[in-house]
Amino acid sequence: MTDREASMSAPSPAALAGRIHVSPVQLILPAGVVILFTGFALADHRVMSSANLINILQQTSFLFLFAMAQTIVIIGRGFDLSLGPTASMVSVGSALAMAVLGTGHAGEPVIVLAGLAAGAVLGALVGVFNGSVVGFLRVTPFVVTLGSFNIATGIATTLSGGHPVQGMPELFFQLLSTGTMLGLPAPVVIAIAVGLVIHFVLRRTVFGRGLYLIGTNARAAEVAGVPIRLILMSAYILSSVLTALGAMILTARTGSGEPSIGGTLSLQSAAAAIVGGASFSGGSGSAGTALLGSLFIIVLSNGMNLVQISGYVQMIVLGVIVVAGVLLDRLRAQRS
Amino acid sequence: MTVEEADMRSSSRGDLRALSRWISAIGILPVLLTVLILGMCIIDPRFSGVANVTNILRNASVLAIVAFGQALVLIAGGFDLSVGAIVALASEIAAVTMRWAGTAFPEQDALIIALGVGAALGTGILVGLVNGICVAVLRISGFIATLGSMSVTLGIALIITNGIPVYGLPQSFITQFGRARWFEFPSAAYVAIAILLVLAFVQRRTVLGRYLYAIGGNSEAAIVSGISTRRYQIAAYVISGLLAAVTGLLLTALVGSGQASFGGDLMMLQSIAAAVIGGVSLHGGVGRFGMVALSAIFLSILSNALNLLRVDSRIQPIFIGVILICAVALDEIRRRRTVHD
Amino acid sequence: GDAKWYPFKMNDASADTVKVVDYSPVEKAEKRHKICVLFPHMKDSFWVAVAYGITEQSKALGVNMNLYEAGGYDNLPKQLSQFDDCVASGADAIVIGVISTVGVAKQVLAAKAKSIPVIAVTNSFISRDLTAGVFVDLKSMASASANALLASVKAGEAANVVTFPGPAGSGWAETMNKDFETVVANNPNVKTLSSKFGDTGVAVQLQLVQDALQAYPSMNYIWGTAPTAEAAIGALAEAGRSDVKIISTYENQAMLDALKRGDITAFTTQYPVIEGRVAIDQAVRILDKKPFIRLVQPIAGVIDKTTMGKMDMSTVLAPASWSPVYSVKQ
Amino acid sequence: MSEALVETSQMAKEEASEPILILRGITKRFQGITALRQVDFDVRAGEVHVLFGENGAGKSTLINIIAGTFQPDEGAYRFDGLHLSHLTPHRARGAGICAVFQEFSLAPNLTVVENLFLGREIRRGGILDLATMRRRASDLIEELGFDLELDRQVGMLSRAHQQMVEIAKALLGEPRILILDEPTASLTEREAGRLFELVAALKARGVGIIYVSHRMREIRALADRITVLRDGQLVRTLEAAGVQDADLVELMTGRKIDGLFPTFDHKPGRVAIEVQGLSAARGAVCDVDFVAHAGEITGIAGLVGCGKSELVRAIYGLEQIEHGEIRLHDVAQNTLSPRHSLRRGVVYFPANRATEGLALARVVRENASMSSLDVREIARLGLLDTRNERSLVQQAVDRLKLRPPNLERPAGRLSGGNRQKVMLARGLMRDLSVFLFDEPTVGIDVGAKREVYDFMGRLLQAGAAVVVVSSELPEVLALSNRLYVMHHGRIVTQLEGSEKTEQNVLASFFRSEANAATGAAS
Ligand SMILES: Nc1ncnc2c1ncn2[C@@H]1O[C@H](COP(=O)(O)OP(=O)(O)OP(=O)(O)O)[C@@H](O)[C@H]1O
Ligand SMILES: Nc1ncnc2c1ncn2[C@@H]1O[C@H](COP(=O)(O)OP(=O)(O)OP(=O)(O)O)[C@@H](O)[C@H]1O
Ligand SMILES: [Mg+2]
Ligand SMILES: [Mg+2]
Repeated sequence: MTDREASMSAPSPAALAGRIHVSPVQLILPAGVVILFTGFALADHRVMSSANLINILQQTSFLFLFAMAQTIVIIGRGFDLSLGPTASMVSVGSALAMAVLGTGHAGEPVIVLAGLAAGAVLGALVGVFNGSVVGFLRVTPFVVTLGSFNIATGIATTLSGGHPVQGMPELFFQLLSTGTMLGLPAPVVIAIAVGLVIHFVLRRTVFGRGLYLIGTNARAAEVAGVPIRLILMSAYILSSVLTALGAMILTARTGSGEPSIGGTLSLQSAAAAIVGGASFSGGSGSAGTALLGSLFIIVLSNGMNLVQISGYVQMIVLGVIVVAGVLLDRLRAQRS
Repeated sequence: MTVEEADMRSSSRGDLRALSRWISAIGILPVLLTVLILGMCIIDPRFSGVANVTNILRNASVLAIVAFGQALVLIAGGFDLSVGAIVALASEIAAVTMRWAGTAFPEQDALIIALGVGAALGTGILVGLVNGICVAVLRISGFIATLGSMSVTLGIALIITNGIPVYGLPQSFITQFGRARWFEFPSAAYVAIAILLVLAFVQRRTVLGRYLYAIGGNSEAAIVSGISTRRYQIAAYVISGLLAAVTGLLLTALVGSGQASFGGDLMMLQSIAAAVIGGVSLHGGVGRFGMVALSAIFLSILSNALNLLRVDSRIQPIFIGVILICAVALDEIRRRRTVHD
Repeated sequence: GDAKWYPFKMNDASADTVKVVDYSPVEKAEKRHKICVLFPHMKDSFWVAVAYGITEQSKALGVNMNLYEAGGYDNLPKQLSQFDDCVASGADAIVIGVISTVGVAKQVLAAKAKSIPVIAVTNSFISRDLTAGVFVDLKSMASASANALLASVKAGEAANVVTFPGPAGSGWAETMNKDFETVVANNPNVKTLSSKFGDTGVAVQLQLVQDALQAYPSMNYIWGTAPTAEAAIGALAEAGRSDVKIISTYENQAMLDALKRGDITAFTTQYPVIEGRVAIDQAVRILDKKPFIRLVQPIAGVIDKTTMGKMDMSTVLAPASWSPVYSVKQ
Repeated sequence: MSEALVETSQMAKEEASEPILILRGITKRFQGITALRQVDFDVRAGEVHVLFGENGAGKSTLINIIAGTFQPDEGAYRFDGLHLSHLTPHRARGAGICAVFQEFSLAPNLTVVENLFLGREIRRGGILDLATMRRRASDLIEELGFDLELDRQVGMLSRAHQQMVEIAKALLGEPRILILDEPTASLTEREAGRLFELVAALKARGVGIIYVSHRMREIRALADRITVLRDGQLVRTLEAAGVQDADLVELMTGRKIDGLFPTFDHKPGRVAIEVQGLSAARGAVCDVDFVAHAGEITGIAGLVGCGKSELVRAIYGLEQIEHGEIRLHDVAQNTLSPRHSLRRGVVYFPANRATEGLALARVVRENASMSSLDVREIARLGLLDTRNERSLVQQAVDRLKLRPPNLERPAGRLSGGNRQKVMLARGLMRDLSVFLFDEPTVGIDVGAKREVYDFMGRLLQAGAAVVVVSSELPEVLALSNRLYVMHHGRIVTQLEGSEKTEQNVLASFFRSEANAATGAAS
């Protein structure tokens, strides 16, 4: 927030009422997810099959990770446009690291560890870059991440030469994709674990508290001695590391480092975050809202695929239902 | 203190302050732009060739027109993700209408073109209206509303033609408008300049302009001051839709066919980038159209320059990213210096 | 689909040595199988042509077909989800035009475990787990178009080529570009000045071509995607450069029209409609446990002024009046 | 005064006998709260009708209903003999109801002139008539005697200057009813004086004036009638003549409060803050020497824009320092930032609660513990101990008598005084020895003021150094042991004991004003 915005005159009570967030988590969206799901299940019995339930969970777990990454930044009144290309870059980078080590004599665990580390470091680097330019130079997050969007895209395509990178050890796939635990696929288990950690971090740490305060009123937080630069920096790093994790799970799912895997993830993750109930005006959103938004979008598109709504009609239905869902949510929030 | 005294005081501190204020009003962008242009002229004589300048101007104009609409919505405190989709749909609607009109009224090019242009502009206005109503009346956040309408609009555009280009435009539409040069300058530049002049006038001398700034700055204050904010918010989205449709028409006339590929994320991202680099605040209330035009030119020249300098096209994004951040960061630092003059 | 398209000369590449066969489909499927078809997108006449082949052959053989498109080449995760959705919805076989050559390998393996046959169509996909495939060898496409370019270079003429292979990071663009460069390297008069990667939209390509015209004044050959060619026609006309020749690496309706007008020199084709037809036929043969060829490759064809008249265009593109069908129910 | 104003005043005089505005049985509910319950209220032409009540009593709500910003849930509204329903701000302004809102109705990104005419632009043929608007604006500003530059962006102005813009904006219409909701909250005597003259002039021309203030002196000086609200209900409407302050306060709070200002027992001890030759905040503070001792209240007074806020902000680390030295407890400070200051036991309570003080959408608990997130009782190794946090905050707000004492309520849903208390609660959450208050009582009611003063008294007893910056002269005079007077960024006098009188403060302004004038002339 620039000084100019900080000195905006005080909001009237009416404005406050609008801004104070009646958490939509308890409201209509969960009901929307359930209604959608039941509707699809009635239309086609295969929606309820255990294979499809696992399928939904698995698809949700990817989007959930990215949506959480986006939510963290949005809570601090930012926006991460570079999320998608970062995912591409991490996918290629970690795959390359493993492929290169794989040609030597290193054991599988070492290779996988190196790959994971490479991915996490690449992600963290993007986070440090975004975080320091946003936190210290105070450039609008949109522009900063538009810049790193381009940079990461360039690096991803240059590193890979445009070709998918292969040659990862089997252990990598087991760990992040094919393995199961309690009957749940690895990505789902990881997503649940990470979701719980992020929930804890946002609710119970100084970092999380500070992030919400910064998102709500950065100037007030600064005056009250909250270390805003440090927290913003950490938020971008955490966000990018989550993105990197999601990207590596996707890499394990595809079996190759893909320079175009990030594609539309930036926008999709933002959509999931906002549909779930985070707001670009900052200070609201949580792991729960990210989950809700991801689930809503995945159930919708999975259902449409299964009941065989054709390609471009799906786009129209998706657009209308997302807007309608959010609208109903706001109406309920207003009335109570 | 009398008025004269006030005048005297301000003029006595005058000269120095006027200079610093002039620089602060103008910003870093024109400086960078000048450096870029001069540098390119020295390094590569082809840069200033007629054909190259025409290309740059044309690309910049097309980008500037969508960015103007985007800027207007941003100034009013909104967000328009649907511009790319509108460009695509308008292009297809124009082409489909002209193809149909071409069979219904053969040889009457003026009528055919008028129908096509009307249909395309109508499409833009309609989508803008839907966006505006969602945001202003139903109070859905601009991001979600236009994300939804983007999906719907693009879906319709693809259903109409399955993304297959639509041909059969009257030749005169292409040769005398799309690819035409009037007094050495591409037609698109005239359209962009006309729109810029109109918007600058709207911003300075009409209530519409003033109210959009007020709404973006503090919508509660605008309401309390007796402004019917809904009407003006809707107007912003409608104008943005209209300008996106104009862009669609220009591209259609340039390429000679209606294409769904005009839309998509690229156009949307670029329009926001051009607006924001031109100093439009994503939080509303701040921005000048002249600067948006400059920033569109800047972005166009940048990618043209990288191509002329034969930079590997896979590395180009890295350059663009770094330059973008530097430009805006420098501007931010300058602004912080001058805020408390 | 009235005209009988078979027998069609194609390569059988299942074994190490490629041999030419006359491909003919079965008459009718034994059961009304459910076939799931996955496309990267349906945003150009190329994929519409494949869809046309798939739809017509499904009707002809009497099978159910459902088609999903992922919305573009940058939507790999979506295609993976659609693959899973297909498996979940109980498809008997899956026909897939892959977004990434190896990106769906895991999914294919999973399908194999459930004994759902997977047939790759149009986009090259080499994998042990794949049941069957029909796609052209990108190398042969690249060399066909490279040879078309070489053929149009007059003796003693210096050919300066700028290539516009397609989006960076797509894999196929890079592959074709490399193969093209290897082939044209045989002729010392032909020089590749530069490669300009970019999305396959006309507006993007137009900007690239315009800039290339400035950056490389000596350029007299443009080799690139169909949208490149489409954009280049206008750009060249405007720049008054009638000396520049255009060769397109693949086919669409615009290329056909442009060739008729003489705006481009040649384009190559992999007979997308036939690919679609063969893919469905392969799926039916596999499900009916009939003999099938594991890997069928269309023989890349060059279409120029001389060959255009002799060719049955319904093997290359869908009829202009046809609009895509996302599901065929029997 | 503009011709239009004169015209309206003549019209108003003809019907002066009867109230021009009558409200009957007004009820207004907000999500679960009843802000107003069956309130009757009227305004006559040519009177000043004061609305009086505690924070959250419903004064602003009533005003918002009159101005058309809120729709009442029940009740009738007559203006000028006409029944009005579904009033909008637009129609209210058209009818001549003009308001100076407590939370300003200004667009921060527009200039002063643009804001003055917002929603009421003068147009010729659909095009803005910039020259006429400019002329009328500068006439009005001059008449008001405000020191405002027409082309400044409003967001860049201090709160006091924004207040002036808000006042001018309301007067620019042709008011028949003028509503002033705490118009002097951040003004000093001088600006307030000009405003009162103007109010008197408008009154003489038959404009009905509704006035809200927590400053007893103003009420005494201006009021013709006083309506007291308590908890959204009408307590009484009474004639102002002969009413005692104490009675009013009792009506308002339902209890007796003896004396507005407590008497403190100052025991100046060690030097806590020592400032030498400080120039800061881009010239707003110029070569200042300043000392504050533990155990005493040090006051800083001065006109709007004199740099008094900037001085304490510089000490806290919020302003850029050009040169000079700041010593805290005899240690020279070289890095100054809010974090460092808090660690060294210095806390600052900003004047503008909405922009710098509170994160309004967050709950009371989070706002109160905001500046103590590095304290071991609350967070260890970066992990919050929420149970401990809750009990510490609870203790703090209990001592300040927060109402309602609910820690999980968003701060934005509290009344002004209670918001102030939430902010002050920060001072009780960690070990602190220096307290810098900037306008500690802006916009809070008499009862809450008293609680804030008592809070200062307790700090004083505990041996803390307290610095109070205030534009309300009686307040700093009564509270402080020593008083610094600032003018144009410099300290012009230091008053102590019996020297500490209003006359002396005002005299010091004029002396330095005169000095400046002669200095400029020579
Ligand atoms: N928009 C709103 N939404 C919810 N509650 C509100 C809103 N506006 C006011 N309130 C509540 O209504 C009550 C009356 O508020 P109001 O602002 O009218 O008080 P006030 O008398 O003006 O107080 P102050 O002296 O602090 O200005 C308070 O309890 C307040 O919290
Ligand atoms: N004549 C003026 N016109 C407009 N703005 C002014 C004028 N004089 C000062 N200002 C603005 O006011 C700011 C400083 O005033 P400010 O009111 O904050 O000082 P202060 O001493 O803290 O006064 P107070 O505590 O009474 O508000 C400056 O940053 C300047 O922008
Ligand atoms: Mg109030
Ligand atoms: Mg102040």
